[in-house]
Amino acid sequence: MTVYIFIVLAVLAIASALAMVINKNVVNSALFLVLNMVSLAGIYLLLNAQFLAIIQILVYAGAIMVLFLFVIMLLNVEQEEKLFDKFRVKYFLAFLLGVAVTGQIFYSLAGVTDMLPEISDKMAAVGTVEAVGDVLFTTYLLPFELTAILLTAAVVGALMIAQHKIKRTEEI
Amino acid sequence: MLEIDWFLAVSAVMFTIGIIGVLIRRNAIVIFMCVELMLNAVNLSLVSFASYHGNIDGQILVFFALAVAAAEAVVGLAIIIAIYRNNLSVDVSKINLLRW
Amino acid sequence: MESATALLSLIIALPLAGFLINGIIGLFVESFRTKKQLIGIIANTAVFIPFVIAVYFFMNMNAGSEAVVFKLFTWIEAGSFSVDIAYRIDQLSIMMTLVVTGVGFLIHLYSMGYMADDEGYWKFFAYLNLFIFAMLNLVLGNNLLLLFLGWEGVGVCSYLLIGFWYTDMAKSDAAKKAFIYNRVGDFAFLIAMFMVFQTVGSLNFDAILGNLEAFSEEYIVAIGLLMFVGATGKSAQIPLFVWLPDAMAGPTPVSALIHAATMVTSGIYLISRMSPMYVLSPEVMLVVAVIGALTAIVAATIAITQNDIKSVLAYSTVSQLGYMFLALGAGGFTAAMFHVVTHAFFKACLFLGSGSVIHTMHHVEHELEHEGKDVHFDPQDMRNMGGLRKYMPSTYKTFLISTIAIAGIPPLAGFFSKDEVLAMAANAGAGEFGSYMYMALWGVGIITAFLTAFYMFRLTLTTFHGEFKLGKRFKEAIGAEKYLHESPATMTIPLWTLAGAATVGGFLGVPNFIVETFTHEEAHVNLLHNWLHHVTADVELTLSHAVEWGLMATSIVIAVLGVVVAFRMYNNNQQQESDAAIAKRFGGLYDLWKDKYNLDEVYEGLIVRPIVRVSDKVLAVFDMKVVDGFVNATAGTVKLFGSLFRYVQTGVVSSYALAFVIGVIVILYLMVM
Amino acid sequence: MDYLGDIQAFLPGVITALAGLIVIVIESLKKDSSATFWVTVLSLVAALFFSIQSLGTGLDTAFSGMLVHGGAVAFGNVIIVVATLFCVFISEDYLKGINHYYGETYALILFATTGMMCLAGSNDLITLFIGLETMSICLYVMAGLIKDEKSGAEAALKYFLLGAFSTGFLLYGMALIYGATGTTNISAIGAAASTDLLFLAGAALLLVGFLFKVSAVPFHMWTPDVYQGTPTTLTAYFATASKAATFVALIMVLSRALPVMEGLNWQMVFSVIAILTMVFGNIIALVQDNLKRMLAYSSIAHAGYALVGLAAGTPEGYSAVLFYMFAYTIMNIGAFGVIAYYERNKGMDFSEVQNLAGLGFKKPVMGIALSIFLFSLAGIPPLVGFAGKYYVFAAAINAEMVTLAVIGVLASAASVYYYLRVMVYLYFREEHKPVELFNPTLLYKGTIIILAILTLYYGIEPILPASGLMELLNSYGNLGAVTNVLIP
Repeated sequence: MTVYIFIVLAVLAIASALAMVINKNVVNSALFLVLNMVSLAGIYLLLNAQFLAIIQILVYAGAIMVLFLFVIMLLNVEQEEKLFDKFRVKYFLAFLLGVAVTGQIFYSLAGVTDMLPEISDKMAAVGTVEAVGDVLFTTYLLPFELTAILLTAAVVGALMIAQHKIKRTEEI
Repeated sequence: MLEIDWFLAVSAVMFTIGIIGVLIRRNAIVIFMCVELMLNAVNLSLVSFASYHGNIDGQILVFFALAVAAAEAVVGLAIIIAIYRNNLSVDVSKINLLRW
Repeated sequence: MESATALLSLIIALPLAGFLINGIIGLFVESFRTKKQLIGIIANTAVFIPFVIAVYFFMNMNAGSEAVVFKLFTWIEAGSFSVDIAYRIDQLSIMMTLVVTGVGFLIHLYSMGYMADDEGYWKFFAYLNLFIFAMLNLVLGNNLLLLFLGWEGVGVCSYLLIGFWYTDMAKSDAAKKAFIYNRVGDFAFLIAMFMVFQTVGSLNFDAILGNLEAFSEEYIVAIGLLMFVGATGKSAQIPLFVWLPDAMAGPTPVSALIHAATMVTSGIYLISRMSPMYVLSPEVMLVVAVIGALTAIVAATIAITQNDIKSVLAYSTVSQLGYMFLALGAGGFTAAMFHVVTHAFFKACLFLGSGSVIHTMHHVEHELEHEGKDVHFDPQDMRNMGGLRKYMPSTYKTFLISTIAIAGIPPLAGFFSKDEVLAMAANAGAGEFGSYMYMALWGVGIITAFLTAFYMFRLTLTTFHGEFKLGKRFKEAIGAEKYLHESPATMTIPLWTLAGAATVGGFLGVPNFIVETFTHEEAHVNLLHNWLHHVTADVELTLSHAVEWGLMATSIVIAVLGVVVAFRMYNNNQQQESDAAIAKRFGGLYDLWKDKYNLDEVYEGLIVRPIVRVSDKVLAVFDMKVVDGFVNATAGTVKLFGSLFRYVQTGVVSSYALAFVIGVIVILYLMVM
Repeated sequence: MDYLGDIQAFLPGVITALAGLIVIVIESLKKDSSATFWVTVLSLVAALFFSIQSLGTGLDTAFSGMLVHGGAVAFGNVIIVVATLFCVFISEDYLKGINHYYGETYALILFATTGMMCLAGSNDLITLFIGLETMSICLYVMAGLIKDEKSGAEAALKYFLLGAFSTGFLLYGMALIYGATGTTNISAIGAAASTDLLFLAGAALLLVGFLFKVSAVPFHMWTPDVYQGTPTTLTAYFATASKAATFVALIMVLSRALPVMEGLNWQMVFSVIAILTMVFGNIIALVQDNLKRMLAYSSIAHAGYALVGLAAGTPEGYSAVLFYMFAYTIMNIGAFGVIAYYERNKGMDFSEVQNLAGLGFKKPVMGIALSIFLFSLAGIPPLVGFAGKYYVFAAAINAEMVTLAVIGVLASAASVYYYLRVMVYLYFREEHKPVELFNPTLLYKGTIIILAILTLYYGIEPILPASGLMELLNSYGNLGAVTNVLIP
């Protein structure tokens, strides 16, 4: 049963990723990305990572992508009409490089199965909100606090850049 | 039971699609979405490794990656807005004032 | 030892201090710049005291003294590798120090008069002191790195001083040219240094020359050739000599100090210093000798055709440097150093004399302008001169003495040194060392000796004898003779001192055989040889006395012949007719000489222009201006690549990402595969 | 858990983070108050004080193994804080001068500094990631500070898109390493290091992320564009502090997580990249007329020299790189500082080298300082740049990488050309038209003079036999041992 669920989710994830890249309409692209993220959340559940599955939907699909859509609507971005209207060397080159990278990664992934045969039993207990919360506030305190700084900086920075204010100080 | 290879393979393919997207798309927002796709692909790898190793470090890394992605989204979209204000376009092939 | 170290550091530190004082105060305090007396005294003292100290050191040494190394501090220390700021006083370096500080002082003194009206007086003296500092590092340094620093330092100073009047475009181009041609040589030197370090693990002279067996044969050849390439750059030999004549754009004292007496001889010093290594490889020695002889004759033939007084002297310098390399290649390191010393005397004197003449001619031009006559002429062109001996007796006499000296008429300095050089060449041809090739080189040397005597007297006679020709060439200038005057004492005193040295300097190296023939005992009257033979690895002179007498007689005859021919052709205002006669006689050959063998054009046509043309074509596509400003072969090529590569930077993010992904693939490949 | 001890271990970072928050508060209460500047300076001075205090201490962990402190990390912190402090000094005046003075900039600088210190001291891939991202996000914003001009926004966009792109690779590398070893702790990774393909691929992608940040060829393309579009004094910050932090982190990762062993061939990677970086950086710099672009390519080339030291893979090489970063920081901030000064003058675009003609004598202090910095960048003794290059190349030679060192020396010899070119314009060319240069503020001038003095002083100090600095750096030398830091 899990195998079938996985196949469906995996196909969905890859298909939506592809659709996102080749779609001319930016809004559609964004929606495909949402679909991709939701299917990933499903895969996370298969891997016993419940906490992350929820976060994935809440933060990524829910918050980040809404922000994307909001900006797309705000800027009223034009469609990329010229995409794929004719063959370009660039596309071929990009495809070739992509194949090369995938090939190398696949090559180096060989043999992982023997190393990690199956999902660990411990996982059912480890992936819960409780377990994650526990380590976040003890072992991972420093990165956690630093993330707070990071987010503050991001918000302050975004305000600085996006705000439309031009100041006049005295001329030198 | 599913072997880890399958998860990693899905992740690698998604990562590559992200790369190709960055290379061929010209809309800055879409390029950024492709980057988000790459990050998601990596997250999948991390989660699957964590599950098969049976320790939580990988999941924590994903958690932080999510936070970083959120922060990047905020800043990135702000920058894209600034670009749009200046150029009235988000087509990166037209944004090449600084070069050579 | 303590006090000696202190004294030695004074030798090095004083010129630096002079540079700093004049440079820094001059830069910040504008009122200081006009206190020329003070500036001059500071600069002169900064060179004179080191000279006195050097004399003191010299007095306390004898031919057998071991080299003394003064280590001031460790400069670099990293694992097994350390470089000290250490100076080495031995017979060779003290001799060079005496020349540098002695001749340097005289030229400083001369500059006080020569540059008196120049706005950049303070800058000029600051640079001169800096030059002396760098040159002392070059000759006194105890390791190759320190030598190289000095080497680079003198290059920079030379660059600064050639372009001293940088408002003049041609002069700043000449400075660049000198700089670039020198860099070519420096690269070679740098590589040689690396190879030495790789083999011995040290750059100290003792360590290198004491470990010669550590070098493989190929390394000896390679290092020898690379160092020689370095020397051809600095000492203006074929194929890198074209910068030196252009370098005459600088003020005349600079030409005398840097481009005649000191800097250009540093290549000879380097090879003498490394002589124990050079003698191990006859092939390299032959290369050195051939290049030297070729340079000597090529430059001498060009010198015949020149009309610019400094230009003649410049080619003459190149030619004499060629002699020195011929001597080096023949194993006569002492002979080469001997010629360095005597050449420093008479060539410095000649340059200063020409400076004195140019000074006066400038004055004439200035006064004519004052009269309201619009006359513009080249104050360096000897066709405008003539008859100057009446007006400038001191300059004339000293110039004449030096001319006789360089022409090789006994018993003046040039005769002895040139004779020794030629004797060494013949020795290499006939003796145990070397090959018959050297006999041919000796022949080239003899022809050059004739040419030298000829063109030097052509110069002297045209300039000082006959009558003043300016009035003939420019109507407005009739009667301009009254403005000709002798230069002030600060300029004539150095002239006389140098002329004196040029007269007696030859007795430093009287050949042993002259005495031996009469006493039938082994004689040691060649003071310089006695002095240096511990340091340099001279080849034994094995010629018989009869042959040596013969050689000497030949060179005297040749020199006298040159003088006589020059007198017949140039004594009485016949310069133009005689030049025309020579041109007719030699036809195309003369044109070739006059065009300086077209070397500038060859370089331009072979390297520079094709690069420009190709890059023009390539870059026209991109609508960009090409290689701007500095047009030269090396920088041109590199800049071409730069110009091409910069277009990779398209400004579009996608292409940046493309390069990024290619990088990822490469790194993954390197790591994983 | 010993929170107090942990905080003490990361005290400079904590101080700067808190100061950043205070700056935001002040800024929201009163716009453009001078208090922001002084809070920033005071906090940085305090951070510098505590960093210097921990200079001599040994390497130790804190925050349950998330962080290391002391040792080379302490030295890294000193470089970062010094760079930040000098950049703040020159930014105050400059940003006001170009009408882009925002109090929040200081908050961003302080947050970025915190991130850098976290990055330099990371003992866990997670800390490393967060530190790197904190730094990067602040830098993206700063790159876009001149947001109302096309160039500013463009610089930010390019930096951001490529930065995020490289983050993807960095994270993938971390994922693969985690997959291969089952841990994210750097010391533990070192202990579990193997020549599994998975581990190798992970290491490769991790290095890609780092190489992007230090702008090594071919990941350098963003550098010139970003440096050109960013306000010049902040460019100085980008070029020095962030690079120093990344290099220190790189040293810590290489020396502890990637032991030199058969089949783990990262030294070769660094050799290849170093050669590419030195050659391309210098060659393209030769043809640049814009000073900021020229310095950008020069900074690419300098990253190449530092990579030579890493390629050596020896303790000596690591100490050399630490010193190099220090040297590079001082002279580069100085160079950017003087150029920022010239650029602000009215009348012409003084970031074009041709327009500097004849300005050298006008404000002698600035002219001489720029000459010193450029000579130092060119590696001419006895300035700090020479000492830096010397130690790096010496390390390579001692590690039997002579070719690499020779290429480095040749490349650096070629670089003399474009540094000297600036000097030729400054001193040997006539002015195009008479311009009046304004008088820099005392703070600005003082900063430049201090930097020039440091350039001279540290050119001589490290080569003296009893050099305190080199002794200190050499004592860090053995940070390479994996066992040095206990695995928690």
